[in-house]
Amino acid sequence: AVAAAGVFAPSIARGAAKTIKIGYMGSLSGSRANFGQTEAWNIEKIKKHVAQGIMVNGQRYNVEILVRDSQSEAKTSAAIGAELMLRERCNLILAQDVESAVVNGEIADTRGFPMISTMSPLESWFFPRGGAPGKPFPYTFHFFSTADGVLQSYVSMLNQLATNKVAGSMFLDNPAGRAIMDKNRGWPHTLAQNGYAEIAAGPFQFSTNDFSNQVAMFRDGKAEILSGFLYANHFVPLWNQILQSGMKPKAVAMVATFLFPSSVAALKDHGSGMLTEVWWTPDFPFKSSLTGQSSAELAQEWEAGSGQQWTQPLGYGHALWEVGLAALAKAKDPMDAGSLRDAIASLSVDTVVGKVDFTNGPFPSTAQTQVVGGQWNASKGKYPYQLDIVENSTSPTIKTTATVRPISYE
Amino acid sequence: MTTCLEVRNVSMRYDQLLALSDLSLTLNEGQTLALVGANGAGKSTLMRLLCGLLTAEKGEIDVCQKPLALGRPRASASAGLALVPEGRLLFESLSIEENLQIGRSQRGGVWDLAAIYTLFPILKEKRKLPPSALSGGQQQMVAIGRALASNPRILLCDEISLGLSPLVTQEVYGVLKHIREQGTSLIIVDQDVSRVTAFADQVACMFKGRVTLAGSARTVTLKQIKDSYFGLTT
Amino acid sequence: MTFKYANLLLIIGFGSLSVVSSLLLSSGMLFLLTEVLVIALLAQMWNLLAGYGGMVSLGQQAFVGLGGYGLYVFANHSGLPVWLWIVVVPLMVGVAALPLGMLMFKLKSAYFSVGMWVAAEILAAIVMRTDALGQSGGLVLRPGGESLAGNPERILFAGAGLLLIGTIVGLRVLLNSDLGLALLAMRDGEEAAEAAGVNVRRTNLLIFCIAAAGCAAGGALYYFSTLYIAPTDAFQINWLISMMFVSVIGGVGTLTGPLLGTAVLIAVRETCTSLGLTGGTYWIIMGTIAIATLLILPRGLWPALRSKLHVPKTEKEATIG
Amino acid sequence: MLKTVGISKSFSGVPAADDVSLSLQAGERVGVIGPNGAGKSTLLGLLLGTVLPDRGQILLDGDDVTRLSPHQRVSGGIARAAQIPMTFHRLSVSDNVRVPAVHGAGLRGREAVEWVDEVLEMCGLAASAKVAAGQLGLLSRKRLELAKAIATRPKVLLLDEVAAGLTEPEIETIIHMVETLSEGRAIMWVEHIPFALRSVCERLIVMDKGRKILDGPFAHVWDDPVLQEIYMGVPDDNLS
Amino acid sequence: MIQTVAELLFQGATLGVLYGMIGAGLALTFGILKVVNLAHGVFITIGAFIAIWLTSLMPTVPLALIIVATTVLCALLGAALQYAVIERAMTFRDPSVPMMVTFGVSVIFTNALAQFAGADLRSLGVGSIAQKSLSVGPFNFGLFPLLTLIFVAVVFIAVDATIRKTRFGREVRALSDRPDIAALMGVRVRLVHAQVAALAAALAGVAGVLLAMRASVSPFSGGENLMIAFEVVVLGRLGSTKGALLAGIFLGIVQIVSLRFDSNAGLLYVHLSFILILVFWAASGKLK
Ligand SMILES: Nc1ncnc2c1ncn2[C@@H]1O[C@H](COP(=O)(O)OP(=O)(O)OP(=O)(O)O)[C@@H](O)[C@H]1O
Ligand SMILES: Nc1ncnc2c1ncn2[C@@H]1O[C@H](COP(=O)(O)OP(=O)(O)OP(=O)(O)O)[C@@H](O)[C@H]1O
Ligand SMILES: [Mg+2]
Ligand SMILES: [Mg+2]
Repeated sequence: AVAAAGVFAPSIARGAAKTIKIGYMGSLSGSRANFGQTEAWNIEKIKKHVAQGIMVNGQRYNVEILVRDSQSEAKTSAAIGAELMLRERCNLILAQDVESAVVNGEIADTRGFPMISTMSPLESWFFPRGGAPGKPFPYTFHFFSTADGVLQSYVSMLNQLATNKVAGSMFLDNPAGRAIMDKNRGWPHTLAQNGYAEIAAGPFQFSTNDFSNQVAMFRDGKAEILSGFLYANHFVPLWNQILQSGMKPKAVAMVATFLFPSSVAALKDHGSGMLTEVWWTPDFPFKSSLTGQSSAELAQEWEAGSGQQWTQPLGYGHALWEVGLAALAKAKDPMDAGSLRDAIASLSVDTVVGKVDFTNGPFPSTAQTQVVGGQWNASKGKYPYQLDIVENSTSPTIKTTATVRPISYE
Repeated sequence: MTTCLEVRNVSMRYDQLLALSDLSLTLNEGQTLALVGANGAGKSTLMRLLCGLLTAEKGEIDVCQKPLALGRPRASASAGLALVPEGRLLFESLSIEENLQIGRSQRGGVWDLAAIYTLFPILKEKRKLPPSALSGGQQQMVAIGRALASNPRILLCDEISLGLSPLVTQEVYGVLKHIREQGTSLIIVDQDVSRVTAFADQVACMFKGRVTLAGSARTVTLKQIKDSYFGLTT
Repeated sequence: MTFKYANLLLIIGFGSLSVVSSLLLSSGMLFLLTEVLVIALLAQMWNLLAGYGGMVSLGQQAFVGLGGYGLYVFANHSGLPVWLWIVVVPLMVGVAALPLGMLMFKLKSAYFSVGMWVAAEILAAIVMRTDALGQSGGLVLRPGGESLAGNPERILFAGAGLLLIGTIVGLRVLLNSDLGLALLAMRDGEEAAEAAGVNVRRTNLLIFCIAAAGCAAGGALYYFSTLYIAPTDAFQINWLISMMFVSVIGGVGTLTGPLLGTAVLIAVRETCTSLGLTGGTYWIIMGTIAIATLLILPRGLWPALRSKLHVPKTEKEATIG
Repeated sequence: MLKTVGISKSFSGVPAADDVSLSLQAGERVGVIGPNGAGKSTLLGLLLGTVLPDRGQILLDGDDVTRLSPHQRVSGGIARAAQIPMTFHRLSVSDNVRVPAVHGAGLRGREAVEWVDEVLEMCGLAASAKVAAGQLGLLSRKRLELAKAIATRPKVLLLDEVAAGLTEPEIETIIHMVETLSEGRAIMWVEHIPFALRSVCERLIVMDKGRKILDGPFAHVWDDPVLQEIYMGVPDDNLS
Repeated sequence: MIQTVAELLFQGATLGVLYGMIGAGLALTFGILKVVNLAHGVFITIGAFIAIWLTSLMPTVPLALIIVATTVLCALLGAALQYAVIERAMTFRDPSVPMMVTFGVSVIFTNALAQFAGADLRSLGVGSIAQKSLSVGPFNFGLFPLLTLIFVAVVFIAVDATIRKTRFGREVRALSDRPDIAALMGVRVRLVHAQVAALAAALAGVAGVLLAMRASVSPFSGGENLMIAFEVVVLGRLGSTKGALLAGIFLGIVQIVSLRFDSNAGLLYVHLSFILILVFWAASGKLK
């Protein structure tokens, strides 16, 4: 009977007051949990910020935040999405997790629930959603860098190294990997344009437990660059097999692999020299539109509070709320889906990750943010490795902190 | 003569069905008991109970004047009971020799491998083979040998000749005779009543879970036995 | 005759209940309840196969996925109404299951179970690699290329409700027929049934195809409500776990059991959600309940409850024993 | 009625049926004996179709049934009571018999119910009609196995050691039953109890090592020295 | 050409013995306890995670000790589970009861593991030895896979000898044929069951450690490993340890060769070859 009450009485009690409901979906647990590691902390911070409500067009609104964990699973994403939209009737949906955004996007569009998502290249949101050029989605929006931007910064890092310009490539078979593997827009295209030869080992399944074929291909092709897309957990066995084969790559340019300090630490003493794309670091010269904190201050506050090293999603997790709250503030009637949608579509806001501008994204309904290149180096500080910005060709406002060097094997 | 097995007022049921009701029975050292009775009378149930494969609802069993823990196959085995089960039930993944060896794990005694092989020379020849390679009668020999290997005080043989050709049955009885001569007590269940009563010292006749007739094999007549089959005697 | 009467009552009673509630409840609630009905339906199908047919399949999630994908592919690429496909696709999957069944029935007991699992895995891998099916990126439901307007969940819920009732009544009739007798006999010994004149192969295949079609119907209904389908989701083993746990808890080999089990599942899930527990905790609790049921009341809650409440047995049962 | 032409079957190289040819006529009662492992059960399995022959042909009323599955042969009129009873342990005794009555004999409705009752009565199982077959003892299960075979209304009835383990009075009942049943049917009875066969069968087949070594009128075969040697052993005073 | 083939075979064989190891424990439970242990896969994962946890707890302890400790812990877990849960499930006549129970166990363990250790893929760092290689003429072999190969071979020979030659092995086999009669022969049924379960779990644990050293495991890789284990056991003809090893090597080579032609195959061709062989066997009457 207790449970039945839970099923059949969804929040009838809180109708009357003017309360904006924001539904949040994120991968707080499960296989993408490290993307959500900083999220609880971010949300607490925002909750404090909006505790007194927000002012829109001179009127005060209460803000209620409903947080749901996608558990990094599509089925759970569908369930929590339906709950936030159809059951709780949230005014705005924020999705930190691209899978949640893709799974629930069509419902949001057909039922008219404005949704903003981030933390994955625009292509990996736009194409699986069934997007087409020149045709914006009615209610759903996404901001992040493009896959192309990420790849440009990788290639410009490689250009600074003396190599034989032969890159072995391999890609985890998931939407993000497929986006980066794309012949016409992705890594093969970028490599060719910049005069690199590609030894393409193609996609591989998540369940793959042996990379000897890829390794043999790379070795036989004399690749000095290891590139592609995979998450850190596949890298350790791959790296073992690479070294067993006698190869000594000069550069590892793997998208997504070394986003997190923990991934570098997993290589024990061999983590130094790994390259990564950089969406955000404490060195970014931007400020939060909500708290006025600089990037460095945000990172410091996190490290002090949690005792853990900052990670890149910290900035984007914060920026997601900046964008959401800015859209609400701009809307004629924040409780009305149509006017909130119009507000987002015309939104341009300076956040802690830089400018988010939905008016001229590379694809409809998107806003492109900046990306630079970084390299992990051994640190003398509190944590074993530090991330240095070594490439800023597409975003010169972000200053480099070091220069690229090849991996050393002494 | 000492009693080596005494069953007192044992009752046992399967769900609702009373398979043994207040059954009592004694067997003397070195003697052979022929246990006869109609189909479903409870003979196999009694055998399985003695071996601890079933447990009784009430009643006691003494082996050599010592009480036997019921429902515990290992207790029955160490008390000196061994069963040649209905339908042989050999271990298919063990060789013949291993089938015999496994019986030995209980206690030592005269019946070691060599003795069994002397008794059944054919088994020695086939000792490396699996039971499935043997004929029905040879399998029955293995079953007997396996039971003997534990050097039982009392050997229980259920449906000893079921499915055996007359020739093989004859051989098996020859072996039983040999075993009896070694001083082992026997309880034999066999569908061939005349043959088993002719072989035994004592006869017990079961009907619906109780013993309706018991006595010396020499005094009990076939007529009496036939009557007790249908519950005419009490 | 009282039996037919009971069936009629079931149809009218629950049928009108599902229609009425589809008009009264909110769309979020309907979304949730549709999933509940789908799980109940899937559990009935698994139970038909495993409980009555003795074929413990570990690969039923394949049909859920096929149902979902079938709906998306046919609805997206044809001008015909999506509602038509939701009826036709399960039938197509049922027919397509025939060759798979013929293959799988060469395997017995545990081989069959695992063989089905492997087959499901192979299917999922193939879907995942097929360009036309969106590979790992999945598909969006856009019937005839257009986004779906309106509130389909009312019709979906009513449809799922009616389908479930239809299924239960259908199964009752089936199990009381001569075919049902054959099914129960086969469970105790296929060779024996064959020797008694039962066409074991045909009966098995029929049941297999019915269960496949039923699971596909569940998949089509569920993924209709989500408007998006991905291979890692549609073919996931959690579908199977739900079916199995629900049947085991309620009572394998009974028709009422899976319904009772679904009630338990939903109660646990909503309690977990309201307490803010993670999905992992939910599965741990369900697993524990399922194991405890198997060990304490191996026949499941319903047979135990029924004899406690002195409800007479009105359905053919094939409980564990 | 039923005819085999040179059927053979071997299990991993060991022949269990070796070039067996025989034929059965309606109304005939044939006994089959032979040492353990001679291939008697295998022969019955071949006839029913649970065992498929490596070579040879089986004809039922002139039609080739060699490749038909058991249920098809059952519909065609062959039935077997197996040596190791194959009953449906979770079904009641009457449902056990109902299965072959419905699916084997093809009966429906009242007709089926009446036939089931009749068969149960005939086999002395009427009292335990409601009991689950799994609860029966070995020998009751054997009786149920026989009932199931009869319930298919076969033209050819194959019996595999249906009397084994029964006591003499019980065997008498079986003998009587077989005599009643044999009207218009062919019966083939494998048994190790010679006196049972002797009182029923007019013909006797002897098998050894998969081969049919003797086949002829009962008394004639019975006295054959080969049979005495391989099967009977020393004359047994209890039996003759 | 020769070099490629030699390397393929070497990689296939070293992966294959790992597969064999993954199947070995299941061969015991399936062949001897007659339990379709669906929790076997998660035991492998647990073994891997215990080893990972132990090394992170005591980074200085040598690997061999970690393996021993993991094995012991897994064995205890296996025995405990057998005693507490599976033994009871085995008393039901229906073999699907233990199967469903172990399925429940695997769901519980998988999710519990994901809760405690996170859902990530993890691997066990063994330091620079994992990266050493050996050159024989033109061929290049990983030292670590070679050591695994030898280690697994030794384990297999030991297990095989235990089952075939010792009294324990005899009892185990007798028990698997006819538990009640074996009890009558003085075999301690529950004890031997628990011992077998412990041995099986220990083998699973070792397989998990080896897997975590060569590749990576996540709490959710149990299903995959269970499937591999099953394929190994079935192709290796039930309960035979030698068969399991050969089947493992076969599947390992299929895996490596198929990946050469289609790097995105995952386990697809392993599964396909399994199903095809099975159906072929069934058609030619090799499965009863
Ligand atoms: N497992 C069981 N469950 C329920 N009832 C059983 C079980 N085993 C035997 N019975 C019943 O118990 C009674 C005694 O059976 P038992 O097997 O002991 O008889 P028996 O004298 O050995 O007969 P038989 O000549 O058939 O071997 C029978 O009525 C039988 O139906
Ligand atoms: N399925 C099987 N697999 C392997 N061998 C078999 C199989 N069935 C029977 N055999 C073998 O075939 C031979 C004949 O067996 P069959 O059962 O026909 O003998 P039988 O004459 O009925 O003997 P019995 O009088 O002991 O019942 C035996 O050697 C037996 O071991
Ligand atoms: Mg008996
Ligand atoms: Mg026979």
